[in-house]
This record gives sequence, C-alpha cells and structure tokens, in this order.
Amino acid sequence: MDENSLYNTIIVNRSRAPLHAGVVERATRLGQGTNPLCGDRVRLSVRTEKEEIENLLHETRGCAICIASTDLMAEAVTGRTVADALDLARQFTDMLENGSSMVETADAAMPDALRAFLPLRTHRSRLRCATLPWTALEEALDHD
Amino acid sequence: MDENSLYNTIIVNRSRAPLHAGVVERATRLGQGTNPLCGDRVRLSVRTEKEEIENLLHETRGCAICIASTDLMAEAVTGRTVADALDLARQFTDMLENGSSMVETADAAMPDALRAFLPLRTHRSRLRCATLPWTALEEALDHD
Amino acid sequence: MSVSGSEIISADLSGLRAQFPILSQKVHGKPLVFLDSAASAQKPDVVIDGMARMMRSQYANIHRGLHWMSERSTEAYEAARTRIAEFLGAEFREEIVFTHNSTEAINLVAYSYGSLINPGQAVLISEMEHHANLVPWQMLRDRAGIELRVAPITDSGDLDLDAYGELLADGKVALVAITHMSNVLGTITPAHRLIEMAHAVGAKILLDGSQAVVHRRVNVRELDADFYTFTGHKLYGPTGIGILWARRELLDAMPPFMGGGDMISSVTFEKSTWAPIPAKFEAGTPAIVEAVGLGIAIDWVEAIGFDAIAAHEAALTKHALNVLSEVPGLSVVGQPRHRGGVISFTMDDVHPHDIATLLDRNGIAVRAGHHCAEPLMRRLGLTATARASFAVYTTEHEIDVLASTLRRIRQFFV
Amino acid sequence: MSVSGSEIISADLSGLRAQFPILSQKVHGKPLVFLDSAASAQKPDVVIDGMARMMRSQYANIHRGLHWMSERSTEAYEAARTRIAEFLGAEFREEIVFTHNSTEAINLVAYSYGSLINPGQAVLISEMEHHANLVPWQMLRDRAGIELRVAPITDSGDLDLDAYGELLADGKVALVAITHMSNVLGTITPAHRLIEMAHAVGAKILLDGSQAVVHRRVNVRELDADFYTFTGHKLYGPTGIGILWARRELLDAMPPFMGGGDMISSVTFEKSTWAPIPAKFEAGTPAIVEAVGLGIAIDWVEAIGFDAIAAHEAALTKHALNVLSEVPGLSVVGQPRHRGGVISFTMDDVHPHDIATLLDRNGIAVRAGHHCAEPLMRRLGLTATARASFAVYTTEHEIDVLASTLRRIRQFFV
Ligand SMILES: Cc1ncc(COP(=O)(O)O)c(C=O)c1O
Ligand SMILES: Cc1ncc(COP(=O)(O)O)c(C=O)c1O
Repeated sequence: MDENSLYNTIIVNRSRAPLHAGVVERATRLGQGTNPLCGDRVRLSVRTEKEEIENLLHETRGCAICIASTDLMAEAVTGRTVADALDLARQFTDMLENGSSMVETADAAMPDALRAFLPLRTHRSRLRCATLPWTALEEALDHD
Repeated sequence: MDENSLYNTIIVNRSRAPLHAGVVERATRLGQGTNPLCGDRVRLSVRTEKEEIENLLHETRGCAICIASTDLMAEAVTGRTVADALDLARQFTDMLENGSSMVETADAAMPDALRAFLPLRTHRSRLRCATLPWTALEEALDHD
Repeated sequence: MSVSGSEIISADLSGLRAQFPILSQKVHGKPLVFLDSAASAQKPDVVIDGMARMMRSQYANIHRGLHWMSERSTEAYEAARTRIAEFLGAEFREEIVFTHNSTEAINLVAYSYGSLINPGQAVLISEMEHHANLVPWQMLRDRAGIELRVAPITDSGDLDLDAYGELLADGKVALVAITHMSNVLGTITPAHRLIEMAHAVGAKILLDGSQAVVHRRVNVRELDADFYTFTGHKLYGPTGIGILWARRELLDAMPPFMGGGDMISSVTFEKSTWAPIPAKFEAGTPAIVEAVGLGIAIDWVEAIGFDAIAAHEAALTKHALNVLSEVPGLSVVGQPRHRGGVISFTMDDVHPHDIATLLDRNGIAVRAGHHCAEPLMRRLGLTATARASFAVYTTEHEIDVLASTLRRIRQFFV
Repeated sequence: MSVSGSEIISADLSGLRAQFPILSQKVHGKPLVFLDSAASAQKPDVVIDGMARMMRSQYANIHRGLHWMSERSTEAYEAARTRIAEFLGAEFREEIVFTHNSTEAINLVAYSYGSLINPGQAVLISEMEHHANLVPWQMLRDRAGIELRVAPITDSGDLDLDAYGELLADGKVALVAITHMSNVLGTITPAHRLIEMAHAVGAKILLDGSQAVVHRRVNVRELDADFYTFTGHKLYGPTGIGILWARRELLDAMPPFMGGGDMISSVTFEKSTWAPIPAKFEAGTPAIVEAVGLGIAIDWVEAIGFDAIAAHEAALTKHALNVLSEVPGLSVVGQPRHRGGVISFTMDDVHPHDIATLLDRNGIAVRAGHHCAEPLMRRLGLTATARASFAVYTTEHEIDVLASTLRRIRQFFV
C-alpha cells in the first residue's frame, strides 16, 4: 500500500520491536518528553562518560512514529559526544520543521535511517511524534 | 423632498411647536418613558376624573418623531376614557409594529393624525421614537 | 410516511452531496472520505452562498444604525434568532443568546450563573464530558470554592443513573452540567430523566447539546431544561457562532458576562445598568454574518427533516458497527443504549494516530486522540481512540471503504 | 513616491469600488452613499470569495485533526496569525490571540490580567472611551475592588495630558486602557507619549486600536505597548473575529479566561494545566474561516498601503470639514490636533436621529446616537450626534452629496 513511503519497513519494525528499549544502569542523565495532545511519553536514561554518550535506552509509550524515532535516535547518538548529539537534534528538527536543504546536500552527519522520517513533512500534525525523543534528549543533555 | 411622506407637515410642525407641552396642575397620574438607545425622554402628567382623561400635558426631550407623536397622542386621548385610551395605545403600537390591517379598514377609533406615522414601518429602528409616549401613557394609566 | 427514512435518504443523497463541493475533492490522490463531521461538519452551498450574498448586498453593523443597510442587517440577524428559538422549541426568542461557540456559551454560564452559586454548593458533571463542559466548572471551583462532583459512567458507556441520584441526594448540587450526546462514545444521555432528577432536588441543569442537535430534534421546553448550548459549525453552519439558550427568568437574574457596546441600558463612569436580555449577554459587534449563516443552515437541516436524518444515521451506524466488528483486532469503544452517529475504536496495538495517518493517506479523514475528553479516556483505560463520525452526506460506501482500509492497515502492522 | 497619495487613490478608486459590489446598491431608490464605515466596513470581493473558497474546498476543524483537510485548515488559520503578527509588528506570532471581536479582547484582559491587579491599585481610562473599553473595567472595579480613574479630555477633544500625568503620579495605576483613536471625535491619541508616561510609573498600557488600525500603520513594538486590541469587521474583514496582541511575558503570566478544548495541556478532574500561548486563550473551536478572512483583508489593505490610505483619508477629511463647515447651523464636534476619518456633528436643534433618517431616505448611511460612548456625550453636553465616517472606498463626491442633502434637511426643518 502506498503508505509505505511513510511507514516504511524500518519504522514499522522498530516500532514493533525496538532495539534500545530499557533503562540504563548507573545513568548519569535523564530526560523526558510528553505530548499532551496524544499522551505520547518518552523517557530516556543516558550514561555519559567524559561528554561522550556511552549508552542510551528509552521507555516509550506512543505511536509507531514516536517509538521508531526514539529507537533510531538511540542508535544514532550512542557513541557521539554531547555536543554532536545536540547538533544532530537541531538538524533533525530542522529537517522536518523547516524542510532544510539538508535532504539534498547529503549531510554526512545525518544517518540514513533518520531520513526515513522525511515524508512526515507532509503530515505536519505528526511532526511532534518524531521530534519528541529529540526534545527529551535535549532535556537530558542540557541540564546537567 | 421625498421625505415628506415621513416627515410630513403635521409632524414637523408639532415637533417644532408642540401644542400640549407643559405640566398639568393637580395631576392625578404621571408617566415616564425613556429610550436609553438615544436618550429620548417623555414625561406625562395627566388629570383624570371618573376614569376620563380631562387633561394631559407632556415634557419631551427627543427627536421630531418623538415630540410630534407625544403631542398628537395628547390630543388624541384627551376626553377619552382610560380604557379607551389604553385601547388606542395598543392599536397604535400594533399598527406600527405588526402592520395591522387597520390601515385599510379605516378604523373609526384611529385619528387620522396618528396615521401620519405609518411610513415609519419601513424605518423600524425609529418605531420606538413614535411608541415611546404611548408606553409612558400605559405607565401613567395602568398604575393607579 | 410510506417510505422508510433510509429510502428517502438514498433517494436524496446524491442531491445532498452535490451541495457540498468539498466532498468531491481528492486527498493524496484518493477521493475524500470525510468521516470527521463530529469535529466540524462541512457546509452546504446554500450556507456559503447566503453568507457571501449578505456581505455583497445587505451588510452593515446592526442595532444602532438608523439606515437601510443597518436595518436590513438587524432584521436578518434577529430573524436568525427567531429561527433558532423555533428550532430549539424555546418559549421566547429573547432566550437565545448568540455566542462564539459552545465553549463560550458554557463559560458564560459558568462565569455569570456561577457567580450566583454559593461556596458550599456543588456543580455536578459527568465522566464523559468534553473539556468544554469540564474546565469552566473546574475554573469556577478554583475561583469560588464551589464543589465539583463527577457522575460516573458504566462500563458500557452509559451514565450511571444510580450514582447520579446519589450525588444529587444531599441537595447541595445547584447546577448539573451534562452532555446530551458524548462526542467520544456516541452515547445519547437520558435527558428527560436527568432533568427530572435534578429538578427533584432543586438543581438547575445545563445540557451540552453540541453533538446532540445535529442528530435529533431537541425541544428545550418539552425537555424542561434550564440551559442548553450548541455550536454552529457542527450543524452545517459557519465557524464563529454558537448558541446559549436559557430560561428567561434565569437570564434575567444573571449578571452580564462581558461588558461593552449594546449590552448596556445606560452608562456613567459611576455605574452602568444592563440592557434587557438577550442584549445583556451580547457585548460588542456580534458575528452578524455567521448568525445569519447558522439560520440558513437550520432551514436546510429542517428541510431535510430530523426523521430522515435520524433514520439515515441510525442505518449508517448500524452498518458501521456491523462491518467494523468484522475487522480483525478492532474494538469499538462503548456500547451505550442509545447512540448517535459517532463511533470510537481501537485496533490491536496499532496506535490511533498511526491509524488516522494511514487512513488519511487513503483519503479517509477520521479523528484520533483524546477528543478533548482526557478524563473519559483515563476512565476507559485508554490514551487515545480513533473516531469515525457521520453526517447527512455520509454514505454506506464510505463506511465500507473505511472498513476495508482498516483491514489493510492491520495486515501491514501485524 | 513621486505622486501624492490622493492622486494614487483617485487613479485607483474606481477599481477599488468595483471590488465592493454592495456600494452600487440603491437605497430608497437613491445610489447608496455609505458613510458608516467606522461602525463596520464593507468587505472587498477578495475577502468574501476567500472565505467561500475555504468552505468549498479546504475546510475541517483545526489543530487536533491528523488528516489532510484539518492540516490545510490549521495551516491557513496559523498563517493568518503570522500575517496579523507582521501587520502589528509583533515580535512573536504567539502573541496574537484570536477573539470574537475587540470587545472580547478587552474583556479577556479585564478578567485575566485584571485578576493579577490588587485591590488598592487602579485602572486608568479616559473620558472618550467606547463602552467596550469602559464597562469591562467598571465590572472589574465592582468585582475586585480596584479603583477606576478617568483621564479628562480638553474642550477640543484631545486627551488632557497634564491631568493624565497627575492621575498616574501616585504610582497606584497598574494598567492604563485608552483608545488609540476615538470613534466619536476622530481624535488620534498620542500613543507614544501615553505609553512612555505609563511606563515611567510602572503601569502597563492597553491601547484600543479598533478604529486606529484602519487608518494608520501600527507597530506595537515600536510603540512599546503592552496590550493592543482590534476588530476584524472594521478592517474590511469578516464579523466574528477580533485580535488581542500582548507581550509574550504578560500572556505567559496571565491565567486563562475561558476553559475548554485546545487551551489545556492536560486535564484530570482534580486539576488542569494550560497549553502554551496563544492556545491558552483560545478555548474551543475558533472562528477559523473568519480568521482566514481577516488575514486576506489585511493582505488587501497592505497591498493598497497605509501611505495611500492615510493620504486618501486625510484629503477626504479635510474636504469634509470644509464643506460641512459651510452648511448653515452645522457644528462639528471636536477639533482634535490629529484626527482620522470620522466626523461627528450636530445641526441646530434638528435631532441627530432625524438627520440620520432623512439622510437615509436619500440613500446616505450615517450613524446617529451616543456611539457607545455615553459618558463622552455627557462630557460634551450632548445626548447624541450624527457621525459620518470614511473608508478607502469613500469619494469626495459622496461627501458633497452629504453636505448638499444636509442643507436641504435644514431648510426643511427650520
Ligand atoms: C473605539 C472602539 N472600541 C471598541 C469597539 C468595539 O468593537 P467590537 O464591537 O467589534 O468589539 C469599537 C467599535 O464599535 C470602537 O469604535
Ligand atoms: C460534546 C461537545 N461539547 C462541546 C464542544 C465544543 O464545541 P466548540 O469547540 O464549537 O465550542 C464539542 C465539540 O468539540 C463537543 O463535541
């Protein structure tokens, strides 16, 4: 069915069986994002070591887009520095909200998996579902 | 000018020089009507004797329609019984507000002078100007 | 009638749909299937054209104008009031107050009538209220120290009448405020009974008719209600216009809500006195063109007739409950005794937002979320549902398209 | 610009008028001369058509819909907000709150910001306020024990700045609420100065821009105002829509005015939390189509340009003051230093209502009465005036027709 372009295999699979669900032991930072509109809630636990994200797990209640986005985010930021991850958060949000030109200029920093959310740009009411984990990430990393 | 049909000679004359302005001595009944929309105010003093209106004078602040209507009312009801006058009040209001058929069926009770206000029916926002004295009359005669 | 309602509608329907040009739009390349009328209905040509015609040929501000255009505008506006009074079976046309929407109508009552309720008294709502009939009473509670009581619902989604009776029993409830039809469950509440029970303990009662008036004939006098509210845009009318009906003696006794032009009798800096109803509650320039538009919408609805409307919606709802119950994994939320053309559902653990987006990509518009009834969702143990809602222009075919698309969505996810 | 504003307009004018089909109507057999635009302006085709087009092709309820029609409606509604923020020079689009009209905008501030003002503090208004900017403050005074102060005007119809300064001097004024342009005298108040003086004593200031925005470019940031209100139907837009602008930090700090859908963040029966601005102040379904209509009206106004509009109105007003001053027995009420296109007058002792009706019989629409400014009338020693007001579509010829008809009316009466 033609919704494949939005709900592609990776999004559907990750939403049904996330690879990074759980709670990090000895987490150094926590973050939470909620969308009161739909009740989605993302909880992040992060262990950083010398400004590098060693491990990040999530407990997410929400729609497929939200769960998949959180899971793919976890994958994308693990191993990055805090500064790098925050950069990516801004780029991701920018890509969806402002349709930044990044799409065309294959930005090296933007993992392909995250580009799976591009079709959301024509479903603006769902943008929050994809950006919610990144808001939670900002909360976790900004407040230390 | 074509407004003659509404502001006819009798209305304009009576508004400029009312014949029944003043205060009745030894009045037995008083009535007042105000239109907060435009600040018009009609004060009536009436002397009745055995349920007959012996004398009725008015102090009126308002537009030409209101002053003329008050003055012509004074003329029309003087000499009538209270019941008769209240009847006329209802007929007059009815003639203007509901366009009662009285116009055609030359009702003996409706003095010609009062028919001068018929064109008002196409200026409904001004109806109150013509009916205000009659409201004041009802107040004066009803409450005894 | 010698033909049944649904026959009438099937005969009429193509004609009806032609009056809604929006319904022949395509969305994502698919024919639009609009099943979100409970959020806001589409408007027939005659409403759109009537509003445009007024602005093109007979418009000016109302009431205070002594000139022709103003008198024509005033007449049209006041004729709409009369029309709405007839529609609701009100005794006096002055009992109809034009507001912005249903929400403002309820807030008006909460501020104005609410100021006449004493601390120690209570307001009673239900578990299935729309936020519009909940938050204003919470705000009143927090402002004025008035107790807020909540009547529970049964698991089937009906109001729990025993509990309702118990909550009324101590005589402290000054005002009941309950929906006449739930926008989530479709439940049509037993208004007669609720009103009787409220009156028996001396409480006044407000019915939120935002959904109900669309589906059934309402007669406030026959119901013996005290307050009734609805909103224009759900009744095939324009946005920006709503209705508060209340008994004359209540409106007479209530202080004004907003201050401004047209609601006064006289003003000095020291003191103002208020105009008679309904002007007392209509401060400032009203939504003149929208009021006229709502009047036209009501004419249009009445021309179809509530017998035909109710029959059409009953038939559609029955059909929908049938075909949806056959979709694997789908659960309809609530089995109320009497229901209007609103059906909430969930499907396995496919999130309602995903359902809505996937339906949308197939041209089908449904709503998903908490439907402005968070506490009800909590009561149901859900965070969200998907909701399909029907209007006079909805067809059986559209419901079949919904059901078959839901099947495909499920296959896709499970 | 190498050509003067009035040249531009004379060149454009016939084109402009053709966009207002209502202006070619006849009234009592005479061509309509519409001089009542300060009460409500006529709407150009583009506004009427734009609203109809939205209802015909891209309409659904906004915000909570996840489907295409709802997203398109939401976009159009939010784009109107952005448009209005630009129009007023607001820093943030979230500072724009859609209301029913200017009256509701002021009542919102009186209820919500008013609840943050303490007894013992004062609100300062002026002698020339419209009831919309007077009665809400009286109601606040009576509800909350807040003092209401009134700044007098001079005999010419200007605000008395010395007295204004004295009323501010004791530092008790928490909020000034003053018109930016009088709907009776045409006075344009010295907003910059008023704001400076209010801020110097720590008072916030609300400007009622209902008349002003029609005639001049307003920039709230440049003015450094705190609250600004206006109403759509006077700005060539639809009825049922108004605007409150306020500084973000004020809106953030203010409690909600009405409760309902879309203004909450979360709701339980025990407690609700509020959505961020502007949603916090927009309970229920807004006037979606009307907001979009207002956005179109503003595009239309800006396409003409305020330079041209101001020049046109200045020229008309000058001409009108000239020709009216030559009508025997006519007195113009007020000679303010700066004025917009609104002229009130009286004529010997011909009552203003008679003037209005007689003008109407000649096709000329003016307003007569107290213009929702009773205390101002009392200050002027009048009970009523007649008022002619001008818009972009008004012509010099129409003013000449007014003047010559007034002459005939006077002959008829005197
Ligand atoms: C100066 C002024 N303020 C406020 C208002 C009220 O506007 P609205 O009736 O649209 O709320 C008006 C218009 O009547 C006005 O002229
Ligand atoms: C039951 C119910 N009450 C109240 C409302 C509020 O209506 P409005 O948003 O038009 O004020 C709605 C609609 O959303 C509703 O369904």
